[in-house]
Amino acid sequence: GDDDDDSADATTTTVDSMPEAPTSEADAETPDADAEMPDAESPMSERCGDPDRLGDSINFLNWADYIDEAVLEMFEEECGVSVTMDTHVANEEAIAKVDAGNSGYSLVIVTDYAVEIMSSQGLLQELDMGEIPNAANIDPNQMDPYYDPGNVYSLPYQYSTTGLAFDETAFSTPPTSYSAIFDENSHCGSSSLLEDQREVLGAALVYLGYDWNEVSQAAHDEALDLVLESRDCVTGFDSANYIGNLASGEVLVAQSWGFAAGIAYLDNPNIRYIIPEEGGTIWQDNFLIPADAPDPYTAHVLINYMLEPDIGALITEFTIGYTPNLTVPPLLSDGYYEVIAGAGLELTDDIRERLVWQVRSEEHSIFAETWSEVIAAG
Amino acid sequence: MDQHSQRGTVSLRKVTKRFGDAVAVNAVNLEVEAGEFISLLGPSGCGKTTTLRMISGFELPTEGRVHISGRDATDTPPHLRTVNSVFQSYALFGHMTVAENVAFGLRVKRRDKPTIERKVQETLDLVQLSDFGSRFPGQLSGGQQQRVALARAVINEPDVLLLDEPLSALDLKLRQAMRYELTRLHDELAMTFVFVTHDQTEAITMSDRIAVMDQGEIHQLGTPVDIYERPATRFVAEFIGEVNMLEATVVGGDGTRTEVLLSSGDRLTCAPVGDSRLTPGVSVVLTVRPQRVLLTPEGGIDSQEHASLRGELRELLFLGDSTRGTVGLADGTELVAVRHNEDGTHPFGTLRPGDRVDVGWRHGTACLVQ
Amino acid sequence: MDQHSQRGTVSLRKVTKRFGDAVAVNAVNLEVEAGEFISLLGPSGCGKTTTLRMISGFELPTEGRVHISGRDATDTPPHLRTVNSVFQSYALFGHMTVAENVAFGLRVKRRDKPTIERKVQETLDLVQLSDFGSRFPGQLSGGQQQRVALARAVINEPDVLLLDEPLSALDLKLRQAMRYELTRLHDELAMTFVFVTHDQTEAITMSDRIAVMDQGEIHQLGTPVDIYERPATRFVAEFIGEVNMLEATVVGGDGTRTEVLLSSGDRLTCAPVGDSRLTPGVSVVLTVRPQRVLLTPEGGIDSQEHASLRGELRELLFLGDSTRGTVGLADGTELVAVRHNEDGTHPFGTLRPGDRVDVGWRHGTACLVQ
Amino acid sequence: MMAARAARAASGGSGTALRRSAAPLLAPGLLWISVVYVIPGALILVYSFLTPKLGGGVVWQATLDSWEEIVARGRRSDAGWGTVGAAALRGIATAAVAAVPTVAAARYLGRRISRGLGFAALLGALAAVNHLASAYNNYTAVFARSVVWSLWATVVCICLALPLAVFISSRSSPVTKNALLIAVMVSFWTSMLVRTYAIRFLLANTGPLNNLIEALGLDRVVFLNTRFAVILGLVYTALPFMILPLYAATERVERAQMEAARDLGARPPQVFADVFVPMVRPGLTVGVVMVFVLSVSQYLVPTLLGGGKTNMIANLLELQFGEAFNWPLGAAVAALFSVVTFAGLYLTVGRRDQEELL
Amino acid sequence: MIRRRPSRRFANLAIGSASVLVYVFFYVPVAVLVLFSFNQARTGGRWGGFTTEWYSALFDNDRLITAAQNSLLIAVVATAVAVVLGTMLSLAIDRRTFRGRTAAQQVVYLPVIAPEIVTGVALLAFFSLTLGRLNDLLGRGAQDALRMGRPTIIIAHVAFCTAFVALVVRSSLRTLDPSLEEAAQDLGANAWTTFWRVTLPSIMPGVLGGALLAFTLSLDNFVITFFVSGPGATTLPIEVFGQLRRTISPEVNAISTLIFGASTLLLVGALVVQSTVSRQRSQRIRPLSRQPRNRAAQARATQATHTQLEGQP
Ligand SMILES: Nc1ncnc2c1ncn2[C@@H]1O[C@H](COP(=O)(O)OP(=O)(O)OP(=O)(O)O)[C@@H](O)[C@H]1O
Ligand SMILES: Nc1ncnc2c1ncn2[C@@H]1O[C@H](COP(=O)(O)OP(=O)(O)OP(=O)(O)O)[C@@H](O)[C@H]1O
Ligand SMILES: [Mg+2]
Ligand SMILES: [Mg+2]
Repeated sequence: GDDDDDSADATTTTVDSMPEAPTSEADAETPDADAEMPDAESPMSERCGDPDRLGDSINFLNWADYIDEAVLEMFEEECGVSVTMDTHVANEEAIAKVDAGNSGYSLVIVTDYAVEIMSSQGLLQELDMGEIPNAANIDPNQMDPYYDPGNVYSLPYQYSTTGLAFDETAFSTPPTSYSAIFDENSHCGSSSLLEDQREVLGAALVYLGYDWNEVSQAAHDEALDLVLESRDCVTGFDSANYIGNLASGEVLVAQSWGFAAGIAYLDNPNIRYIIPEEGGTIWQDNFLIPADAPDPYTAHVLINYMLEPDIGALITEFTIGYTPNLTVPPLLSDGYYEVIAGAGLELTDDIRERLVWQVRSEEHSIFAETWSEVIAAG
Repeated sequence: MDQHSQRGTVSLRKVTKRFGDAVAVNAVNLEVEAGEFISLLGPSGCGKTTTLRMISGFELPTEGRVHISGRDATDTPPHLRTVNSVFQSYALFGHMTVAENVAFGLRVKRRDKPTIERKVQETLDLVQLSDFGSRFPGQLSGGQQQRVALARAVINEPDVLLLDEPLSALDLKLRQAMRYELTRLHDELAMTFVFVTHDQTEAITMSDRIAVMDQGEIHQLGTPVDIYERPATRFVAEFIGEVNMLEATVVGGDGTRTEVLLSSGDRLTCAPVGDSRLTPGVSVVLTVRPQRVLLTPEGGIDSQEHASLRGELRELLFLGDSTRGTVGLADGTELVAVRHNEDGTHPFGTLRPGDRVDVGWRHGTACLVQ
Repeated sequence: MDQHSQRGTVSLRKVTKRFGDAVAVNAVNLEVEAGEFISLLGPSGCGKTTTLRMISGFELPTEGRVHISGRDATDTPPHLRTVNSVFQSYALFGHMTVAENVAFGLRVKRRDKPTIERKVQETLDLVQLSDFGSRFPGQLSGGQQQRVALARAVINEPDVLLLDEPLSALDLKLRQAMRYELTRLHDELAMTFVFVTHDQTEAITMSDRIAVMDQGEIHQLGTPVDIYERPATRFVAEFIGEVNMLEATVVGGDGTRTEVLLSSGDRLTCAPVGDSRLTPGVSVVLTVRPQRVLLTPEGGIDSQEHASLRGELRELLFLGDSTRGTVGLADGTELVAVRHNEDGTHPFGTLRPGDRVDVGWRHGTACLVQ
Repeated sequence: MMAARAARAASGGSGTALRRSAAPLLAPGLLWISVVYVIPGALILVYSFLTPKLGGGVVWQATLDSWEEIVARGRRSDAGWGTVGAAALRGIATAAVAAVPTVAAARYLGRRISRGLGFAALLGALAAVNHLASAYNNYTAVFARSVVWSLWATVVCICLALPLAVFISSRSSPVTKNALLIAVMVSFWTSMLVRTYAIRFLLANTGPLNNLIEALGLDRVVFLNTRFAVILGLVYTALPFMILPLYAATERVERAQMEAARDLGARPPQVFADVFVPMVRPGLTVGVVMVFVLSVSQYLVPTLLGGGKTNMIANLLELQFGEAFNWPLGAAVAALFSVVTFAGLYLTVGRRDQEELL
Repeated sequence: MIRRRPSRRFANLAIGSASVLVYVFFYVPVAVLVLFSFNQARTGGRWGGFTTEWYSALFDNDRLITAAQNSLLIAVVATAVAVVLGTMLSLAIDRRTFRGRTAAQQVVYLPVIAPEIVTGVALLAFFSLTLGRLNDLLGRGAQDALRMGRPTIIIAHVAFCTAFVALVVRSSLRTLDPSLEEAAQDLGANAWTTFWRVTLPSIMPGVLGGALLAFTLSLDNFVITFFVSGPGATTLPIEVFGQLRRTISPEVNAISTLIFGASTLLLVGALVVQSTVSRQRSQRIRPLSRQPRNRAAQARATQATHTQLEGQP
């Protein structure tokens, strides 16, 4: 893009108009996939797998606002499969839908711990890596996760972190710790925590020196007290509105998803993102195929399609997350890198050290119990 | 019997209607002749409407049978009976024009359109509403609505027309006009009319016969004159017109006259009641109409031709057309005399409240009832 | 003037009420004396209710002043006026018992409880409802509700009691009973009663004076006899009682008698109207009450003392208490004669419809109005 | 009026109507509602006795854990006799404070003083129960809060809907009336969510309302994520459900009765309390029930305007059915909540009003 | 021209201004969203100039369009079914006596008083259980299985819409004079004809009101829909709720504005029709008790009633 270094508004436009740019680049790299004439009698793109086994349509369950819709349109045009994407706003919602049986979804995207839960309950089918040649493109760092050793059921889609986002202009010295919210909150009334039992309590736990996944009652009692204390100071426990609020200046420091800080940065270039010294979480969203998926083959094809370099680039440009696909970074626009760099979203090894995965098993129900105290408090 | 000749008859045979424990209509027998104008007259709650609704089929008799036009109709649903009703509230269909209202009965019977149009026009002519066909009921006055309700019923040429207090919602002047209208229609249409009212004047002026009801029973069935002049029971006497009632005990008499002792101590001789079985000792009520009561200064009554009692004039009340005098008898009972203000002067001459007076009536104008 | 002596007077001075363009009450003057029973009588829509509502304060006069008990009350809100109303629909509070309804006025004035209880009991006694205190209005008959409404108003001992057609929803017998009741109460309570009705009998039998209204104006104010016997206008004559009206033209006369020519061609001599300014050529209406009309076979009328006309008996109608004969005159106008059925025989003797008859009236019983 | 209705109902059931069965008319609708409400409701009750499953759903294995959790276990921190004492004190204090205006009102309206005192005592009792519930455990605390806020919302709705209902019904033209009524409905044809979002914008710290406040020289006020915002949202959502039945009731009010009261010397506030309110009571009851039920189980409003800091019972349910993966516990809370709500409604809504409700 | 007492004028003023306040309360948020739909700035809060670009963007936004279509479809179907069922229910309850009438009434009232969220989760549990069993029973494979989606949403919406329709229709049935229906039967109409020709037209305002309410409720329902929706059955509220993860897109404001505008137009049209009809009908209305002004006509009436015809000019 030529208007990269313009104001925030201009940046917005760039990101919005992004679909065209990478598509043309993709065309250049894979000349056989003639995007201009995908239909008619011309042989279907080889990114579409075996046309005989390919279904006509597929139901796809994804996080809301988590993919550039152009991807789906491209897939429809290229492969002739109509994609119906429904969205969920919580992993639990997705699990419930799949668990209800015959959900109709052939492809689902959920976050790490949800994969473990679903696979342990037999809700998933094993992926046939033979149908997903692009799996080879994936960063080994993001493979073989704790929740799915050997990637039997899942492949990574996007990943990101959870840390703190803040408005640079509001701080003389940039915060480096959760104390910016929990203690000595200098921006009382302009700070926010996520609406997520694990993230909030986890942050409190690490701030108090415990492990992010700590389950002892004593530690939780302490964490609860800390959260209840800071409750009066934060504007809210909020996983959505704070993004806009950061942009508008209503919130000055917030516990934030990494990608969200990027989005906020687009509207307000003063936004910065850090992983506090106590630590943060890393999380990864994954492709899954439910055990009772109506059309597993098409799902495999779609997974593979989304792991194509150009498609991956489209997706990552949109989510502003990190791509696990090693072929994607070269295709990403300057605009993307400007956001990552400007907002401080680079994922260095140093930062990776401080990141932990959230683990979820029966014993972690103590988080819900503690959290219900938070809910009960106000 | 010949079916045709019975068209328009209604016959109730030992018809009883109970609502739960309450008896609304009690073993009523009633034979209405074809083409007759019969009124059911009685106080509120006496069972008139219930009786009518059993004829129209909206209530099922608990016991007894209803025959219409000679056929047992007890179990026929309302829409298959050859009777039509005019409801007290008119029950016009507010969403239809007058013409549509009137056409309703024919339309549901799927008559062809030209016939319907012709008959609607005829019927609207009959009730003199030809120009109002395209109005809605809400745009009509009470009397006009009344006539629409009538037209809507008669267009079906029912054997029997049932009318439930159709005039009671109208004011006096309009009521008088509609009475006339109904009588005219009855003459023109030659249908049987069963007319429910609690207004005696209405019943008396319009009907061929009147059935006086009370508490679910028919007390008397007869022509207006019968009912007025020869009430069968105390209730009828009292309900029809104004009447003086004096408690009395039979003390003697023969086939032509009965001697009674009034509670005031006076002894009187009266004409006997119809089938006089009045043996001495029986309590009776002597009834006499106020306009037949003479009221004179003491000694002014010829006791040969008249019964005569002594009393004191308590009150004179100017009623406009007439004046009413109230006389207290020896034992405190009151007797009322009414006289038209015929020539603008006081109809009772110089009598003033407080005067001692004689009251009396021509023999034969008083009646004994039980 | 002394305030006390004026307690209970009502005076309307040139009171006009307009609703938009429509004039409901037009420059009415009315002086009601303390303790009087005055009736406002007139047809529907003539402005009776509006007049009453200006006295009670629910409408503000567009022009003119309202004085109550000698004080200008035009701008006093309703709850501060010393008048109380009995509404046509009773307007009882359905969610309160009878006793609570009656107590309402005292309660809102925060009288102490024992006083309230005592007075409620007294007032219920007065209207003979002592045993009904704990019932709800929905559980009472119409007449009883009426009496509750009355009790609720009189318990406040207003200077003036306003009654808006309180009897019109009742049936005949009950209406008669309630008339009596109201007169009794008026005597006992010594309050001013302003009574609105469109029923002439009601007005005539109960009132000390009657104001006859039409189209927002008072046509005549006078005692019942005045109004009946000496109607000031054609409207009054027609509205009060039944009347025959014959169009006529004045053709001559002097101070003691007036000669008129009827449309039938007959010439008659009448007593003059009150302040006779009837010069020849003026159109007038000759009014005569049906009960003063004689009806005899041809030649049966003594034309010395009576006015007499010739006609044909068209109809005889039995009315119960009386019989009505309708006579068609030469030019087709009709004249009605009514006679009590005094002795059970036909009051018009052997006359039958179709007979040629003479009708007439004693000189002085007919009236000329303009 | 009631007698007339009873008679009508009875007559409706007599005669020809008797011969027809209600089943064909009744069955489809009743069956439908039963399938959607009664059977799933029963299922929820069953679920509350089962074992939770990680990831949501249940394991079909009976246990009383959930009920023990919500009924038997008090809150860790501040349960005990001290709490009972504090609750009692708070109740008494509330009653004492409330007594002044209620007794004054009773005096003014010509009612017995004892009624004023009784009302104050009722408020005190409510306050005490609220205090106890807030201290007992998480579930009762959230429940108590939901109830209290919904009551506030109901009161505000009444205050707003009454004048509007009177205003609309005092219009003379039926077309105007309909237009005004429809205007109430029309705003609801845009998604509640979008409008709530607009409210968020209006109430934000940097939003127009606060800009206005600042322009007036005052300090900015935090509206969002406070009780104020939540109750405002509840009112906004439920108000039409108060307006519609109240309007219907106001339409039926007989002017004559109000005039009769004036005529008997009642001042306007007395007319209002003694005549108008009893007459619109059926509509008021319907409105109160609908607004209360709608508010007490609101999910969107506390979520969008409460920002996680001000939560209601639905948020707790959402936690159990969502992140906590504890459906049986959620089912138990839901069951208890429904039972208490129904019982409360049946106790407070009289027999007569129940008939009026449907 | 009408004089009023000052206190009454004050009361009217108070009531009037309170009413205006309520409408302001209702419509300010609507105004905000309409404004935002023309706002160039993507994130709300500041005015970036007038634009209609969100409207053109809207037409390319299949997700929003589909969601709106779903919402409308579901609302229309649910309303249609609910109007039929609800009217039947209210007829049964009002016009028939049967054992268990009170119980039936209370079941009908359930949707009004049942907390939405409880209904939502209960339905989720219920549908997962029954659909699963049904699929097992029918031996359905994954492809043609019964699953949640528009049908389940409609089933749920019909239930609560039915209750509200029944509620509204019942109240208009109660004010309907029963003798109207008797009159129809008396004139020879059977039960069916009576219903179509007389009962239904008379309670039409109630039925329409109920339909309006049902439509509104269905269109706006989030909680229950959320729990019972399935693949391809995203409704507008659910779609919008998903978008809240970021900031609400101006296209959402645009579509809301469109729906708002369309419904307002529709209803204003209906009102205009109604007002013409009612003006037509009210022409020359005469209350029941009014008598002719013509006194002479009355006088004749007493003598010869048949010459007098009330209503003659
Ligand atoms: N559906 C019913 N259920 C119970 N009782 C009834 C019913 N219909 C009528 N009744 C009772 O039956 C009796 C007769 O009623 P009906 O309506 O026939 O009286 P009516 O003579 O028409 O009186 P009115 O002049 O007041 O109309 C009354 O006591 C009434 O209360
Ligand atoms: N609030 C009002 N607005 C407009 N016109 C009114 C109003 N009240 C009364 N009128 C008109 O004023 C006239 C007098 O009405 P009013 O109610 O005083 O009559 P009335 O004599 O009491 O009649 P009725 O016997 O029918 O009660 C009528 O023409 C009526 O239509
Ligand atoms: Mg009757
Ligand atoms: Mg009046």
